[in-house]
Amino acid sequence: MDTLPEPDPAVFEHALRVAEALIFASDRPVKPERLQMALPMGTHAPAVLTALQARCAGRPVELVEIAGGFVFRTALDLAPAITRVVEVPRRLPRVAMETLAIIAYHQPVTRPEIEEIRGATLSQSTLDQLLDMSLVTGRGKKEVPGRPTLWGTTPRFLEQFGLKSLGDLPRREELVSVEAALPLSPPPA
Amino acid sequence: MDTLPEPDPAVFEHALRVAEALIFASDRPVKPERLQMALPMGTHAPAVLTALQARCAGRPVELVEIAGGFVFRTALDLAPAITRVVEVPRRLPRVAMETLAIIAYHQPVTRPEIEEIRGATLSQSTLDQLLDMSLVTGRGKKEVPGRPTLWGTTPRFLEQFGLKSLGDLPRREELVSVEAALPLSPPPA
Amino acid sequence: MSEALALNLEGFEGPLDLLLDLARAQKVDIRRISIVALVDQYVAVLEGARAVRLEIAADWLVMAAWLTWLKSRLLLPDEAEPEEDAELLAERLTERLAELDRMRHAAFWLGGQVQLGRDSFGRGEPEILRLEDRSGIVADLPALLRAYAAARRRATAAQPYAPKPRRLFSVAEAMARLRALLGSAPGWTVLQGFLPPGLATPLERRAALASGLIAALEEARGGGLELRQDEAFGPLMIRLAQGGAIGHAA
Repeated sequence: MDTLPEPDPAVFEHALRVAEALIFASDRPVKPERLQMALPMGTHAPAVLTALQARCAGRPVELVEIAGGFVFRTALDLAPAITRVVEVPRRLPRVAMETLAIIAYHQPVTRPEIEEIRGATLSQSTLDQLLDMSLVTGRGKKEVPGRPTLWGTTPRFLEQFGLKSLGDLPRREELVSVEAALPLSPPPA
Repeated sequence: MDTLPEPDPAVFEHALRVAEALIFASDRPVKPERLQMALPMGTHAPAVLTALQARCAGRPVELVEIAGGFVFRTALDLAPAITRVVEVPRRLPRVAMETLAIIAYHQPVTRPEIEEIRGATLSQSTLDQLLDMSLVTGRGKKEVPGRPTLWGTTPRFLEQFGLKSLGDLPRREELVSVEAALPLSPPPA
Repeated sequence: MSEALALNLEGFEGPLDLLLDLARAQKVDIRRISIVALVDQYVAVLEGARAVRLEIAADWLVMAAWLTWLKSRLLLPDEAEPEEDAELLAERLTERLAELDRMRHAAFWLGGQVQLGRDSFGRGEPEILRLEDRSGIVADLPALLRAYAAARRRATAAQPYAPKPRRLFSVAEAMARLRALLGSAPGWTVLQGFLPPGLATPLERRAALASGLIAALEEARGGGLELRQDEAFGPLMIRLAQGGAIGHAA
């Protein structure tokens, strides 16, 4: 390789300024070739980038190479301070909410029983949702053919709905008129 | 006012780092209140911002106050070098600039009112241009027959023209040119 | 010459724009311009434009007509009160021109400001400073209870309609039962004693009582049995007619 002539320090300093501003303003990583177009004559993008990277080391905003180009990124140690965690609580879908309510009132209850009470089939994904959120849990098996799992609510369920105990739930009869109710097992005491 | 206790220099230094990173990473002006949430205990956003502004003076990317918050902007002297590489948005035509000025000074203002001031019909494409650039926005309807939309400027307008607030616009009396001759006097520096 | 004027007219955004330009040419404060001179200049420009092109937009001509009228009013000696104060109208025109002038200066001032994306650049690729925590759920007790009630209502509604079977004791059944039982019951017996067991609801019991009474009356008419009621609303007593044989009457 040829050794490049030493650039004038003032020109090199200006090149550093241009590089910093250009990389800051660019909406994607700046490749050396692109930077070269903006640099003063006699300065070379790779040398400028190396010098800029050294100068920015330890600053709150560092120059990093990504996808073949250069971008400024905030230093990793500052991420916790500047990142705002926003809680975006999800709404339970209607099916999940109804299933949860039925488990709460009829526990321990099997999946076929839930389906019978809702008058609709229960998808595994709905049950998985409730399991993922730790709102329901398995409570052994029912001793009938097929030994289906018995489902019940968790302490997390009580917490979510602000209940001291399951006894705090309003009685079923207060929610559904007796006329409408199908013959079912009694509610929890 | 109470005199604030002098913060620990190391803590203040950390606050400067946090402030620089937060404002650097953000694409819109950071209000002091927002910054305050990220700062370490015992440090105050206004003091940190003043110190940071002083520290960044002369850098290729400077801290400026715009639209009620703080942002980093490239230094003016670097614009020619950057525009060689970065796509420069088109200039607003005279009609659009005049319409924008009328909206800025008369807001909230209806389209017929703008037309009255300009003494000419306002084409939809002019309004569309301003809307496309998010410089103006609808601000409800005027309660007169036909319920025309009331137009006003956006925070983006302040950002585009580097204004802290609408109060930074020259007062109407200052806009009168006594010499009343074209070309107009240059704008204040 | 007139060609240039016509082209000139096209460069203006309406009559007010041209008027402002002419007013500025007077090189005084817009509020002190001579309206009379302004009118003459405007009409002259318009006439020049008309020499080459007849189709001049109506608003230009309306403005010319109005200005000419205004000029004539301003030149009239103040004799009787004119119906509209020409001075006031002239003032209003001046004020409109001044406002347009101000707005044009404002546009010029804005154009001279440091503009984002032209003179100065912002962060091109901002970092995301928001981290969304989606682990929580929105669900409260009222929602849970509503869900339960809704599920139950829907399940109930989904059941196929089946009318409740109502146990009715027909007159024919009552007569058969009377015949079967009366023989084994000596003496007076309360009518209710002959009703079938297992009548759940009051409605079923009253219907059965009515059927029983009609059956008893029918048998009494044939002479098969006797009825007795000692007092109004008292118990109805029945017994096999002396020597009679139930079921053979009628």
